[in-house]
Amino acid sequence: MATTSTLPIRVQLFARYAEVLGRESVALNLPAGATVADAVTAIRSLPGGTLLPARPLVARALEQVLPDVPLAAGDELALLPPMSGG
Amino acid sequence: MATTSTLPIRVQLFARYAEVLGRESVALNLPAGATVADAVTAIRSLPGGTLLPARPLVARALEQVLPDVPLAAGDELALLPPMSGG
Amino acid sequence: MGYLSAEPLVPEALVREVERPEYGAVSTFLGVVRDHHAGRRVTGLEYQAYGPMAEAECHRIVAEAERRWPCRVALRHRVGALAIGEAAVVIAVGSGHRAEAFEACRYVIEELKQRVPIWKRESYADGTEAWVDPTAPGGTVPTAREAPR
Amino acid sequence: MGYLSAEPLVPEALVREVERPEYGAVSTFLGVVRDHHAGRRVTGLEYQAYGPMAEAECHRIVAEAERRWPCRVALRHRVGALAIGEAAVVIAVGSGHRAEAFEACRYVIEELKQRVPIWKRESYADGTEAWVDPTAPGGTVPTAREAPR
Repeated sequence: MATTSTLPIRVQLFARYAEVLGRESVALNLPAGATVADAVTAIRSLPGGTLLPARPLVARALEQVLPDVPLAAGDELALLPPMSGG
Repeated sequence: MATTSTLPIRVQLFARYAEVLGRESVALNLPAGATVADAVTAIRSLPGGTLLPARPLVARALEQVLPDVPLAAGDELALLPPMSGG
Repeated sequence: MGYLSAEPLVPEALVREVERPEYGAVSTFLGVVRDHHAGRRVTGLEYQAYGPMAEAECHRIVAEAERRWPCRVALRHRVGALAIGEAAVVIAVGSGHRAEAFEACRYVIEELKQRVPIWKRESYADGTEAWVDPTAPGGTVPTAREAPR
Repeated sequence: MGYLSAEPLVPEALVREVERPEYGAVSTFLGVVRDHHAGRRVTGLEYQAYGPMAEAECHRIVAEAERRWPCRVALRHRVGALAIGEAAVVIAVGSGHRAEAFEACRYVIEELKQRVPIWKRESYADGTEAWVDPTAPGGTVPTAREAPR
């Protein structure tokens, strides 16, 4: 299926997720209509990405978002490992 | 009834109880077989004593004692107003 | 001995007393002199204690908490005259985990209020004073000076 | 802003932030770096955070607690490298009465552990290291250095 990539977003990675992917940030171009889950799938297809869970915690605009939320061009997501502060 | 006073004890008074009785300590001679309750009755018969409750908290040897506990010569009791520390 | 103090309390010092390398949690409680009580403005207060029994009772409560939870407890209660905002009581509990630290700290303050022979006399902005008495209607009983026989 | 700190935490300062003349109770919680975890000897650790979101989440938690209980909350979490015995988190809650102070303090630490994006990497006496992960079996996941792909 030919997709026109119309949805540029950026994904920040933290802690163990940044470690296993070897980077702290990834720029993605996703098809129109893509959701948070699609962004996660794209990240998991990168080298080391299978070490991430299929449904990690994801934040957008400093708040957690659910997998089925549609993305907008320019969105900044953050993939959050299980938290261990305190 | 003639009683031979064979049971010398001392009663300490604290806070409001010391105030209403105007003293911090009272020496009593109680009849043989007297209990904690008898000591309280004796204290309540002193001037100002009716301002004390009929069953105040009482301590002996730094622990609370119940009214029906028999006394021994030389006992030191303490009458304790409701506590308000903390 | 040493649960009662006529000097200002130092919460940090109590925290240090309960720190251990294997402890991950410290719960503390500070009881502070408030500026009001039962609708009256408090200007100062005095704590009196039956010293030897208060020390013994504090010791028993600390031992109970340390037996019931894996923890270490430090406890200090002020006696004498206090100003608004001064700490009347400080409790610090160190433990491996936070649940135990919180529970033991709460236990100590609740038991202290029930069992330790310490009495609070409050002075009010209108010049009157009263003994605090949780069993009395309104929570206070006038001092002998206020209610002469 | 200001809930995260790269400098050592000062519990007394947080207590002062929540003191008010009408408050009679201050409950504090200190989370301290322990010398062991899951049976391994810890020699040091590092906290990493998603800073802007951690600040926002801390702010939300504090606001929730202050809305739910009549109280004032101060909260600080350390980031960067910490030694054994150092405070990782400090919470201070001032309130009129002790029940509210204890409950709000407990609420803040429980929510923080669930919601604030901060991650702990531990170093062990045997030279290995791991990310703490409460969802993982054993509570940790080896770092990339320990488990190379």
